[in-house]
Amino acid sequence: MKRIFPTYSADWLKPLRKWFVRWPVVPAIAAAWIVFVALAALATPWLSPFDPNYGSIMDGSLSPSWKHWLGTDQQGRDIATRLLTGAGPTLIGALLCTLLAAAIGALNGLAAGLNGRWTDRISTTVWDIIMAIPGLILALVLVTVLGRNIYTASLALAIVNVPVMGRLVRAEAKVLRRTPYVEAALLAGASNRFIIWKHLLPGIIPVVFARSSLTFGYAILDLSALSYLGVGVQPPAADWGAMLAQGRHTLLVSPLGTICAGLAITLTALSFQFIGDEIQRRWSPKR
Amino acid sequence: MEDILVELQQVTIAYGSKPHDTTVVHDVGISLRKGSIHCLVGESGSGKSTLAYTTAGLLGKHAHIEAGQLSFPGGRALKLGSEAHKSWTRTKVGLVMQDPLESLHPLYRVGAQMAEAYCLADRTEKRASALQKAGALLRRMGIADSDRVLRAYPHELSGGLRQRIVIAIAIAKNPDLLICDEPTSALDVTVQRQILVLLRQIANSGKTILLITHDMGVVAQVGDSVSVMKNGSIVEEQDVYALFRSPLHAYTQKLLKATPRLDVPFWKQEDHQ
Amino acid sequence: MRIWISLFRAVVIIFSVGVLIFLLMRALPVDPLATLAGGKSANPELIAELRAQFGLDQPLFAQLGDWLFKLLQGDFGISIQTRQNVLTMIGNYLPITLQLLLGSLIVIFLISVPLGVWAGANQGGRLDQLLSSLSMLFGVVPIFFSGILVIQLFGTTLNWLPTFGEGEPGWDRVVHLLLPCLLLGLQAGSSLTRMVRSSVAEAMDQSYIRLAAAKGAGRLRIVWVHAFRASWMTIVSITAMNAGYLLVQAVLVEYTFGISGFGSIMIKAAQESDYNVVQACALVVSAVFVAANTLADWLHPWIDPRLGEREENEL
Amino acid sequence: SSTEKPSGTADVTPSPTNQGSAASEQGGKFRVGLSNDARLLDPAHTYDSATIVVEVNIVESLFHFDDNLSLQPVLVESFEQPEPTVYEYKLRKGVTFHDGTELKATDVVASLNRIKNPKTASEFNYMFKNFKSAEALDDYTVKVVLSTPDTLWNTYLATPAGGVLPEAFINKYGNDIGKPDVGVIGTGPYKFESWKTGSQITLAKNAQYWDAENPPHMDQVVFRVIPDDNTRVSAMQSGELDALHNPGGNSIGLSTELVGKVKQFKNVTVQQAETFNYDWVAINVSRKPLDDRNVRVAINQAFPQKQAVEKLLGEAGTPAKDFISPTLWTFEKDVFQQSFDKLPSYEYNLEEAKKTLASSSSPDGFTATLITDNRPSRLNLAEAFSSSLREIGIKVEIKQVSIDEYYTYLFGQNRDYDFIVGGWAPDFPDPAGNLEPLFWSGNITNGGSNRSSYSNPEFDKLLEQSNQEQDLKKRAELLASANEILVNDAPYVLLGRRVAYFAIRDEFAGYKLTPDLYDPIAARIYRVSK
Amino acid sequence: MSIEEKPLLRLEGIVKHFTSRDVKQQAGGKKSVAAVDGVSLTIHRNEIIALVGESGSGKSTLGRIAVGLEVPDAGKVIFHDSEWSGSRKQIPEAWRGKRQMVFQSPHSSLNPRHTIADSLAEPLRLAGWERSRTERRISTIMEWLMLPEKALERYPHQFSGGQLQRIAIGRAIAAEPELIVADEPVASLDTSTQIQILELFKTIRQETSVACLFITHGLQTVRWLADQMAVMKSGKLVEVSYAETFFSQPQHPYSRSLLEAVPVPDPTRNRISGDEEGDG
Ligand SMILES: Nc1ncnc2c1ncn2[C@@H]1O[C@H](COP(=O)(O)OP(=O)(O)OP(=O)(O)O)[C@@H](O)[C@H]1O
Ligand SMILES: Nc1ncnc2c1ncn2[C@@H]1O[C@H](COP(=O)(O)OP(=O)(O)OP(=O)(O)O)[C@@H](O)[C@H]1O
Ligand SMILES: [Mg+2]
Ligand SMILES: [Mg+2]
Repeated sequence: MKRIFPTYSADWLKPLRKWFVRWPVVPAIAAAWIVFVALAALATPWLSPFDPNYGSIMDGSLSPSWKHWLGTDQQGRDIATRLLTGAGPTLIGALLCTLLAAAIGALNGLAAGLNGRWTDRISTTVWDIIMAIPGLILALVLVTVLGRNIYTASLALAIVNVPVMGRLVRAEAKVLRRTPYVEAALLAGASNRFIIWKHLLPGIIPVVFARSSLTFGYAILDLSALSYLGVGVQPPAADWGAMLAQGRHTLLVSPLGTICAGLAITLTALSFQFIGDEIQRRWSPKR
Repeated sequence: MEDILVELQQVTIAYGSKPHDTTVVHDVGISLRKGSIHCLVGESGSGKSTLAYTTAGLLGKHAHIEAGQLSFPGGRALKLGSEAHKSWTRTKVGLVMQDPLESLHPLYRVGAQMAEAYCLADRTEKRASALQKAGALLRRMGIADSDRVLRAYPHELSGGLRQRIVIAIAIAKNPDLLICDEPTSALDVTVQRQILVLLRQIANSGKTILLITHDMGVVAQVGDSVSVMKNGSIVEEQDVYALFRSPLHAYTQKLLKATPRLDVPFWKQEDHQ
Repeated sequence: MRIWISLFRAVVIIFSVGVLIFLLMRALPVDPLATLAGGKSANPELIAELRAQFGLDQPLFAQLGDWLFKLLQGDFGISIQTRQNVLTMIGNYLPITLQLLLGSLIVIFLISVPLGVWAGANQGGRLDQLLSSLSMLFGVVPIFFSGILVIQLFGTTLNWLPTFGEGEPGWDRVVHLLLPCLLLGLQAGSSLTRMVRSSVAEAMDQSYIRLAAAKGAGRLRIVWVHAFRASWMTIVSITAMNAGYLLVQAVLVEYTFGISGFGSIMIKAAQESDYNVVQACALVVSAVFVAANTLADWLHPWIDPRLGEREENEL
Repeated sequence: SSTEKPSGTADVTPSPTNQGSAASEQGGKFRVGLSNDARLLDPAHTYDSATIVVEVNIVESLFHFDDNLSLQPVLVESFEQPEPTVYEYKLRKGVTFHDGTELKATDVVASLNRIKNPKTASEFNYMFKNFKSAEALDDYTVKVVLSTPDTLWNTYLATPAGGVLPEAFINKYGNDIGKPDVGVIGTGPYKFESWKTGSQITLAKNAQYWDAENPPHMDQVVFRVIPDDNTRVSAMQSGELDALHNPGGNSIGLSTELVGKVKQFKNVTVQQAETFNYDWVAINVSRKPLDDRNVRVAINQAFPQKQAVEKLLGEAGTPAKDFISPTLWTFEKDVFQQSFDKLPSYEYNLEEAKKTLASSSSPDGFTATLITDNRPSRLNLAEAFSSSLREIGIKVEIKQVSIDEYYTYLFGQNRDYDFIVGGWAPDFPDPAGNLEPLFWSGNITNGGSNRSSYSNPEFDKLLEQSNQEQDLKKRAELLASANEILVNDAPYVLLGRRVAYFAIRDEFAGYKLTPDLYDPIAARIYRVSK
Repeated sequence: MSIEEKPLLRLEGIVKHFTSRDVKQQAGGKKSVAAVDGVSLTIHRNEIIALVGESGSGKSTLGRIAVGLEVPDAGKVIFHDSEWSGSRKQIPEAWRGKRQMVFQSPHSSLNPRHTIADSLAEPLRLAGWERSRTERRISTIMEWLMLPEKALERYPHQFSGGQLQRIAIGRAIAAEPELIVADEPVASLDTSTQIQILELFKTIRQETSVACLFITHGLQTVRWLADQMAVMKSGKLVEVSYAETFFSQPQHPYSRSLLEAVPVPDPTRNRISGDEEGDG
């Protein structure tokens, strides 16, 4: 009997436990890539003999060699080292943005979808206003005003992304609120908190993950756009977006660094989407 | 027998994926006579719907057919789930699903959905005439304001109306074999009676009907022969008169005994408690 | 009644955006006249004169009031950088971007949506994996990157298509905008592909799909008539939500393909603190956004009749 | 390709009309790729390179600079200077504007007054600070009176500030001149035809051009704006452009690597010319410890200028020692040469730099901020500067800001930075064009471009004297001494001077790139017969 | 069959309209359907009322109003002594957990992400039951519902319609509510299971004196269960009478036609030949 009732407190986590049974190949590779990138970013200071941020102009623009796998940039910094350390700010920035957008958006969306009336009206109007402002400009201004670093950039992009998440969650919450099982819980005396925690939150998780995996990819790109406009990660710190942005002027002639940064961004964004997809698939009922 | 339409043989169906699957229908065989109503009764969860879906070639992706075939008197046999079987079902089999509240498309008008059935059955059919036929069919099923119903979206209609529409869609195809999975469970008895009359008329016109129900009254009213299912197997198959007169299997006896009746004085039924 | 409510809502949103952008632009630690001087020295008298000409010597709220008042008369002011009338500028630049958007929408509807439908109908299968990876790829590859690739391929190596510009109206325009629309559409459509995919996949599990199959509908009909219909709501809402965004997103293709459009002047103006231009552009974006969403709100009950008026937007 | 033909060999003199060659070589379109659109085709506001490239083909000034950067009359036939503050210009006769009216003295007067008029808010207004009045003595004589003598006055008139528009046109359109729907009317070889903002400007041949010896040949000259460098180069490669202009070789031009790519194209010649465009880091001398000369010298010694030019600019740059580049020694070359040889040099030498720093007020190094915007050339210099200063213990924190904020730092009142990266191109080719805006103390605040906050009374005095000095030799000496003081004070770190490029399809000839910003590129272009 | 003096639930003059849009008919026009049209009904403790009637006559709607899931447009809902009408949107706090509903459609009435155990435990948890008691209660319920204990670990999609319906009933009765509205709870069960479930209702009533509003089409099955019969037609109650009276002397013509149409489980009698005209 005990075996059957072990998870009253957080029983909606149950699907998680079955995960390790059958990891499909593609999401597994995606996860491996992200782990690799994260570890590489952490370990590069110990593994690489080169300083990612400062080089000597004398070693500038070297071609790839055994010493410098991808060559050096004009500043004489090892491109491979920069690429690996650049993963740090990029991942942190995009993850932070995604998490913030997901958390704020989901909570706000739930509140709007569940309470209706004024919470709903005010939330949707505020979302509409945010969405009606060109996102990049809003982010640009926010970052400039709040201070230029990866955290404010993530926050600003998160704010830009909240409305979409909020709308999706709100719509889902409105549907879920009307399902008989939620009505049954209401009749049984469930509080709003209970309903949210037990029925709505698990119900919106697929939506949240689906959206978040998209947000992540776009966050990397948007961060690089902010870098390009001069308000992203501050030099000489490396991040992929900035590397990509800087390399675009010489794309036709020396594309190696740019291609690598672009490839890293693309692969990581894709990986997150595959993982998000898998989570969504596994979380959905009726398998 | 000359008048047999099809025969289901050795049907075995399991749910779930291979190592962990559970067999819910074991080695079941049913023969369906042309122009008759064959009733399938049984315990809830015994696999009736599963069998119905299998026959109609519409088993969901969670289930798989372990074995089974459909054979025709002429010697032709189709492996269940095979392409040949599916193309046969597409034209010759109609299905009324168990859950009428959810089986209509929520975003199309009822009229469009019914017209589609006509048009798919007969590619030369024009939409306007299909709509007319649909209206006529609804009226025949006891729906007086068929125009309003045809224009309505499913969510605007009560469960009973929707159930009748689902039945109408299955009939519209003019199938040789009509499978009805509890077609009247959401209907009040007067409407149920109309539906049953309709089914009877369809059967009389030479079609075959497989009627899944748990109402022994319905079985008695329209059934010609009955199969009783329990735990995924058919425990008894008999002519309807014979079944009611002398049920063989213990479960059938229990079933009949448990059936409440209005025509018998109240106190005489006390014993089945 | 609904008309008035949506109109009121639209006005509230556009007005708020205007005021917000106005204040945000001025919250930046930037002097637009410094940019104007553009790296040359200017004497104090000149700067004072310019400040007066552009009304920047007024107190903040006087400027705001003045701007709003002139707006009501249809006067968007003049650009600090080019001294051109902002309304004329937008009139010059907006059409080409709208054409770009139209082209991208066509790409979205002809490529991205079908991609999503196919993937959703085959969820979990090989085709699904291939199609969804492909659409994700289009979504995350930066346009200046893919742009230069296609320009090099089709423009210089094969010499089939022009490398830049928007061409003359007519067929020439179509040829010029082919690649930009394709890239923009594929990028903007990638999220839609995923949304459509999951909504179609969900629909494929519903019992009405089984009913359709029971009616004898073929696979194509089931997917395209029955399952696809369930994703219309998603398509309309997402497209409407992205309408304003797309207008700005267009800057990437505009820049890469040397098309002078709305996105470019907006970003350029933002970089140069060209107040009036940024404000006017923001108003245009918000107006497009609000218009698209109002339209979508109006369409919703037609797309999903289950949404009674009770549910949707009282305000 | 470029190896077969040395750059800049295209000959100007044998014009096809003079030789009477086939008429088929006449006419046609000449398409030039630009990275930026013009702002306003009004000579009063023609101060940015993109606008200049277009504008000078339409509106001519009273003077111009020849290939050696010496001043030559254009619309003026001759002039006299009865007093140091009075000029009398005799105008060329028979010059017509594009609207058919003849150039008269009143047009010149109106044009000059227009620049001076504060309502015009011309960026060239500062050149007219000594301008008092202009007067038409007769149809072809203009008298200009200055308030104080100004040696550079005629030089100013060779910039667009000296551009002449018809008086009626000025009166009619005022501040609307140069807008796309109004355009501009001048006396130049091409007339304004249409302007699709952000995308293309079309000029048409002026058949009535006054200079019969050098008539325009092309029917149309089209300037196409393509902001993306890669796309612009691709368009050149695919044959959709006939020329790529890289005005002044400044940061909006092509990167060195891309120029290398263009050089490889078949049938394309890349011309190049030295300019007086500088890349440099300004040191804010009003800040501690940068007010200490030793600190500044140490910084200069710690910066490997040669290597940096080689890596960051490559062929496109030459190291520079001071702000008076040899190209600007347009008069009294010897004086400048002598002074130049005497200048102290802060050769790259880390040991020396450490020693110098040790003797300074801040021997253990310090932390400082550097402002840059996001343009690659600036960013590169900023990063190279920052890494080299680390070697002597100076930590430079880079603050990368958006372009508009960058300019706000450059021209704002408070100059809240220690270093700022920048480029500089003077408005006119004269040593004073660099020294005065950048280092004259009056330009520290209020929109001035003295980004080093440099203020040295002695330097200021020499500079002011040089501006009034009529004698060229004396003037050269004054400028040279001012420069010596400046170099000695070292309020900046110089990277180098840019080389400008001009790529042109071999079907065209008639233009040779010079350091002169105001040379109309389309004026003599013609199609060569194959 | 004792009827207490004080009613548990009183519905007075309940009216409920639904608006739906008919796009084609009149552009943007609305039409209003009176799903429930002035219905008054009283339910006492320990009483089982069977609500029968035409499909689409508003039975489900009335049931939803009785438990407070739908707000009536007019009329009063009085539970115990406290009154609730359309003006307040939230169900009164004191009413929570005292009423339960078994929904008409079994497939959507259980959360697809919860195991059966979770679903059954939910009302108990909300009522503050402690764990061991909850587990015991759930075991009992599973026995009552005749479902194997190992079904507890499974998810709703793994059950047949009838099984789901039973689980939904189990959830409704689990926390011993005072009123249960059951919307066709046994429609999808086979007869013998039906009888057992109905027996279950009887047992529960004896144990907890719960009141029950039983919406059904199966007249014969409620015959011996219901104390009172209520008949609805087109949104109105056309007859409310004691069960015995109803089955012996139905008052309203519609009631009579209902009784006549009930199929008799005897193939020798009342068999449909197909010759009769199929209209009603
Ligand atoms: N997706 C599934 N996975 C696992 N088991 C399933 C699945 N669907 C149904 N079953 C099981 O298969 C058995 C047969 O189900 P089916 O729906 O055919 O029963 P039924 O006879 O129609 O019952 P009812 O009369 O209640 O509708 C049931 O025991 C059910 O639990
Ligand atoms: N949400 C709704 N929107 C519009 N009309 C509705 C809605 N819900 C119910 N109705 C309408 O109200 C009427 C009563 O519906 P209700 O579901 O209460 O009937 P019922 O008696 O339960 O029928 P059945 O026995 O078929 O379930 C029907 O005509 C139905 O179409
Ligand atoms: Mg079933
Ligand atoms: Mg109902």
